[in-house]
Amino acid sequence: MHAEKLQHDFEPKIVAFVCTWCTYAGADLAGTSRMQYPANVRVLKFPCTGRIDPVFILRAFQKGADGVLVSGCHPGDCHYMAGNFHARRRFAAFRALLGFVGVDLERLQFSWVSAAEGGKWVEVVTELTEKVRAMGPMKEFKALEDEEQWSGALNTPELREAFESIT
Amino acid sequence: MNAKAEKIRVASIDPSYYQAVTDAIRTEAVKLLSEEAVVAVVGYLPGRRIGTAVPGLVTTPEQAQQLIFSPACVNNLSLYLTKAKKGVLKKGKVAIIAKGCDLRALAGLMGESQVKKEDIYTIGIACAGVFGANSDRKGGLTEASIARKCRECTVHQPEGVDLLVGTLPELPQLTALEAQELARLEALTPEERWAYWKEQFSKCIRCLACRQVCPFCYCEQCLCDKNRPQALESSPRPAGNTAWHIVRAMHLAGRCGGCAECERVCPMDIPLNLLNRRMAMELKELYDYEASMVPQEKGPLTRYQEDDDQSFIK
Amino acid sequence: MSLLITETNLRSLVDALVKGATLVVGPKHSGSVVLYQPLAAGSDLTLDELPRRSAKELYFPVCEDILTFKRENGKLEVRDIDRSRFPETVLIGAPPCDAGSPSILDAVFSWDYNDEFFLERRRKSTIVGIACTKGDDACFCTAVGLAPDAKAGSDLFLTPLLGGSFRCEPVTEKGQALIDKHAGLFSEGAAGEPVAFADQSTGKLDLPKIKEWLNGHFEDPLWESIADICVGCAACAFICPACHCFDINDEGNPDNGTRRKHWDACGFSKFTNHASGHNPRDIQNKRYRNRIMHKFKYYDDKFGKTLCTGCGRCIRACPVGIDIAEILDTINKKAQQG
Amino acid sequence: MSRIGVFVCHCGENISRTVDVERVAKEAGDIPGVAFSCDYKYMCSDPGQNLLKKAVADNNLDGVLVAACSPRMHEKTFRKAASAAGLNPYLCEMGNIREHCSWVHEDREEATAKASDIVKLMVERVKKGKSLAPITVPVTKKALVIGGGIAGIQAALDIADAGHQVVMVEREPSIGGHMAQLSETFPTLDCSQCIMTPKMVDVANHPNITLYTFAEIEKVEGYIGNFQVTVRKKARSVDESKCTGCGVCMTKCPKKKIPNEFDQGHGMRTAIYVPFPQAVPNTPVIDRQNCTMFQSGKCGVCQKVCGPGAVDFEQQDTLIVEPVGAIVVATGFKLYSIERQPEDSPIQGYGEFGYGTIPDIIDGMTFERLASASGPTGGKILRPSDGKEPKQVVFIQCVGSRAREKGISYCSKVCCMYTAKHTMLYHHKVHDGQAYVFYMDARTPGKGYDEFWRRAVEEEEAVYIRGMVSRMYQRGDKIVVMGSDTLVGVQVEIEADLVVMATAVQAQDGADLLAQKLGISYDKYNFYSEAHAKLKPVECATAGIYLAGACQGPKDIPDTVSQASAAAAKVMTLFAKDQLERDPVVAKVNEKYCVGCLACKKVCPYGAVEEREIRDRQGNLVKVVASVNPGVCGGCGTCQATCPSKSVELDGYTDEQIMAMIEAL
Repeated sequence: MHAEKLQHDFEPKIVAFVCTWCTYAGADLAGTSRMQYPANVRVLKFPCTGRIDPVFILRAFQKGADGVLVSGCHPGDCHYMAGNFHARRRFAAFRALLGFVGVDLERLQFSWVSAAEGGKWVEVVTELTEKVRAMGPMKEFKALEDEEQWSGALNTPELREAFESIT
Repeated sequence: MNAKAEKIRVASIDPSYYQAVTDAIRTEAVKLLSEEAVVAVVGYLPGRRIGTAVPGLVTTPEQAQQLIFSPACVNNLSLYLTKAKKGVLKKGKVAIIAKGCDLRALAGLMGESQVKKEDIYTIGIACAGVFGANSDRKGGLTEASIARKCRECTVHQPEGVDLLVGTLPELPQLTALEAQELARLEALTPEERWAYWKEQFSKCIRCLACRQVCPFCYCEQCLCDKNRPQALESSPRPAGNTAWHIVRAMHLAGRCGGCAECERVCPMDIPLNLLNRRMAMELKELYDYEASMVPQEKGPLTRYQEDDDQSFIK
Repeated sequence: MSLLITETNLRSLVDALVKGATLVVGPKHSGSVVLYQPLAAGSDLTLDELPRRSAKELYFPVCEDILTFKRENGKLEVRDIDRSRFPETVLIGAPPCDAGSPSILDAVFSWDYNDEFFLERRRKSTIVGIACTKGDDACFCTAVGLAPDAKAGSDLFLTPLLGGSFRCEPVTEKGQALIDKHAGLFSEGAAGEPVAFADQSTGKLDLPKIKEWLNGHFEDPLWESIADICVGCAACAFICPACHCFDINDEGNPDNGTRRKHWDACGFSKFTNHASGHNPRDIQNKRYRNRIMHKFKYYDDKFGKTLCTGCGRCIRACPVGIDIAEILDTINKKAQQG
Repeated sequence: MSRIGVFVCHCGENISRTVDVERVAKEAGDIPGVAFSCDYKYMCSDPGQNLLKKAVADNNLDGVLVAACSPRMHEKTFRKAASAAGLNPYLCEMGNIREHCSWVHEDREEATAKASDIVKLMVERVKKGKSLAPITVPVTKKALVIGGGIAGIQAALDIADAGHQVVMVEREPSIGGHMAQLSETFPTLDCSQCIMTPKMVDVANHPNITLYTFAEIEKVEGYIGNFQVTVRKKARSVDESKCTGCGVCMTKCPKKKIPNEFDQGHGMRTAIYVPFPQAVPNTPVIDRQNCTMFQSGKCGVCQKVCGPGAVDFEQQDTLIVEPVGAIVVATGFKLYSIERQPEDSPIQGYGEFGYGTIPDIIDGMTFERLASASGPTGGKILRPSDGKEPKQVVFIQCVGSRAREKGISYCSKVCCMYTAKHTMLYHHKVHDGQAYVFYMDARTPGKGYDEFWRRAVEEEEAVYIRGMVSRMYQRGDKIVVMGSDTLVGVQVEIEADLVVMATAVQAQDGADLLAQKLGISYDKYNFYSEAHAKLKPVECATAGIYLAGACQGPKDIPDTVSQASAAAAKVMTLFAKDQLERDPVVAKVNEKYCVGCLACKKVCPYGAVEEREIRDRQGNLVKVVASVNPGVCGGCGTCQATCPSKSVELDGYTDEQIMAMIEAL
């Protein structure tokens, strides 16, 4: 069926934070329905989107995620009644903050995927993966990881340049 | 730029204003302490250097005679009522001098069960503005020396205080520099904004003055000090610094009263209040929430409505 | 006759050093603040403002890696930092309060243990100090035994002259070597009038007397009265040229990480917090007391030096206006009274 | 260093077809802390489980990861196996390499790499896992039933018959509720009182039921199995222990012209009264607002004539504290009124119907009373204004219901059926009368319901007009009803003698206040919310509280009784054990670091967070911290995500586990 597999130069790392009751079950349904989607996504299961701390998203980007998906129950469907309502406000705020410090919000996707929406899971994951693939690696946080205060760096760009100008 | 010509009217037209406020504070503080209505008055005392004032935890009527109010009274004293400063004040009712912006912090602390209304006596100041960080203070309060937050202050007149001190002089309209800066940043591309903040955060040395002066940073264990697990790197490298400032802004979202103390005390001049302002703007727009001088039961991130905006969610 | 260098040539000296693959660090604008930073060219050098942070980070970085570790195939491999990669460095444009600090710190970093991270950088660097013509009401270098034109700690000392040149005085062999290597940029001539040195608002302190008073006043109401308002940040310590406490932290995970050394400060409540939860300095004024004690007593006890250069940075930066000069003055008066 | 075992399942070929399971197992073996790894054909089979148990024992494993299907499938299986091997079940986790990997990816290389990553992440999770023990909560085997209508009565009788103590609290002086007011009931037209009153008497006589009428819930504390309920017994002014129910006081009471609420204000009662003759208990109550003695201090006739001396003008409200283990909420409904509503009310009245000022426009419940043999007219259909027998009666359905412009968008569910019933009752009593019904839809799902409705239309000669009434006004002694017949497409005008409106079913007054006392949630119409619309229609999200009847939403009698019995069954299930076991995935507060900002309390959907005072040995208050009641916590973790200092932590999903997983990405 898919004999020809496309080779990509860049395979993005996508991290999905999902709630166990809706989206995790939706992803299970996609599996039992044998739907196909890119293998880039790594799923972390939470009881509820209400448990998902914005720090986790930040941390995922810092640890090399090129895209992050946060997904839970539709409003009103929360197993815990209100966890996703609180999460919705929290993420609205956090998203604004990340946007303001210059994170491209195209890399951060929020969705409601119910246990019955295997197809939507596939759609959301595929779309984010393809979008991020086209955007290329998330360089910002990774670059920061390698940066030092000038005094702690073993050599500085200036020095490197100076060295290069000599040899 | 001629500093003299720009001298704003609050300082030049009404020089008696600060004296009147100072006198009123002293009278009240002496009365409260001599009647033993309070165990301490948290106010301002003159500093050694020109144009400076320091927080004072005043416990005797004699000391109370030294209390002042001037544009140098920049600190948000509500800090001294929080758990972060436990043990500093004796148990009992405390009087506190508060500007409008400080009052919003006090109200927030009440909403978060940190301060009880009945435990404090608030002396609210009708405040015309205070000095900005690193400003030239020799010429009094001028357009050049006024703090950026004061240029667009909406809480000159305190509300809900036990005693209101001072009559507000006529205030000039000043350009909203902070709002302008915010708009400028908003207009940039994400890459440009990232570059801007990267440069700002790279200066950070993690002295945590921003945290230590914040009335809302009263946690016994700050997330950034935790090591099991380590939520964000504690070393002052660009990665950890960026994470720290993002987390800080997030933790203050919906709580910050806008006193901008974090920005004032930053020895590296990182414009931290821009982050707080940006979050406040967002919460105002999404949930019609604004920090208030009156305690609110729940903040915007501890409540919800079923029909909250979810245009960003697929 | 004196050795002189023009401002143009001073900047050319920076250019020449950079070309020679030397790391040149000096005051440079970064937005609204001036910081000691690597200079890409002589034109970066800013001599009209005291940098916000001291020059100590040249030897004692805000944060540096000291080793890395990684577990592979069940074995943990530890890799040391190659200190030979520390560059040859020239610090230029440091006033006496900054130029004087590394030599004070030498004592502690080569005391019971040789901290090669500090010492190797010291060996590889030359300090070009400059007489201070700025200064404000927070400065008190004269009070602690320095002066706007003190040469202590400098390898080469510059004195700004009216008209824009600098008088150059080699203080050490390192300084002389620098002159010799770039002799073309210096000239002999009659030194003009120096630019007026910075004013000092405080009088001289009797440091031995202060120490004597501190010896007997570990417990004293003074500490509460001056430091109950302290908020417990590290602004004072981090920008101080002499504070040198650090913490060591492993970052990453047990199988792959880096051990890092970074600034720490006695103002933080965590500084003395024990694993048991007990904290001997349980309240802020005890922490502030330590700051004074360390600078004016403990360091003197151990190394015969005062751990303060009077730069006034902590006074300018303190969020609550704690004024160490004023405190020293108070103690000085108490000490004089007996 | 951990000693973790990793078991990679082939699932026949379901996993191994796309995932190189041998490689995944081998790579797992290289992860620091993994002491054992293998792959096996069917891990869930008996030999597979035995393999796991043996490996735990042989290798002294302290954690287990089974990489196989979804944990939703077999987590319980493997946790049980791990438990049998002596491991804490919560140290056994599953990595989902089937539903989330082998079934959704075709490329073997990619799928294998992903499976290895999943194993790597989950191993970190196991490493940081903690042993957890189920939480046990003692259970007080006594139930509280709030409301004494048919729902409350059914639930109370079922629970009491099962041998458990029941406390029933009713706001009105008598139990019986709305059902006692009905004339006949659909679809069988049997007399409501005939089937209701025996049940009321059963309640009164049941040895396991304690009945508090004329009483309200004052305060509810505690949690599932351990509630403390304070009941306010309002002053009845009649001592129930002395009263014999002879009724002399009522016959002698000089104040006789008080509109009787039970008859929708159409009959009269005295100031000392029982709401209706079959009231349970048959103890009168003095309506202090209307009693001359209470208003002017002069009279006292009832006291003088009372033989046993039961009348007590000095009686006060009393508070009774009842410990209970479960609560059934059965507070019923009220009917919508077309009267003018306050400006700020979300519900609107009907100005086009005269806001209720036209006396011969009545609601369905009033019609029930007119049709009832025990009603103010003795069962004769006579209109309120002049007592004449109406010959043309217009019935209007969906008044208030399904009317978004009036503020109610839901369907009241019972009106179609009772309007059909009304037309029949009318036809039976006024043979020459004509009934017209304006309706939007006739909704008749239910056993025998559609047949009943057809009978009304086809045999009992009611004229059904599909359309709404736009306006009604009085003309002479007639009411002009202007409407449209949308099927024919014409305007209709009928001169009616009487109009009966099927007004919407609404939540009881004060339903929101009671919900706040109980800590349960309610919708924007104040109907109580069930924990899950489909799978938990009886439970509240607050553990130990159950719903019965129309307080949850409009319901007819059979549905109400079913739900009441279901609620009773839930209570009995809870009471079947002495101790309640709960999943230990609950939040815990680190009291050392908690600063008591109580943000967790603000966001907790279960009301599981309380304030706790910490005192030193001398009893001085050290601080106030949050405290999570493990019996109530639902385990969502919203508290932890909200806590700035992470001083509250959800077991099973700790920050340490999650951060370790993110680190391993």
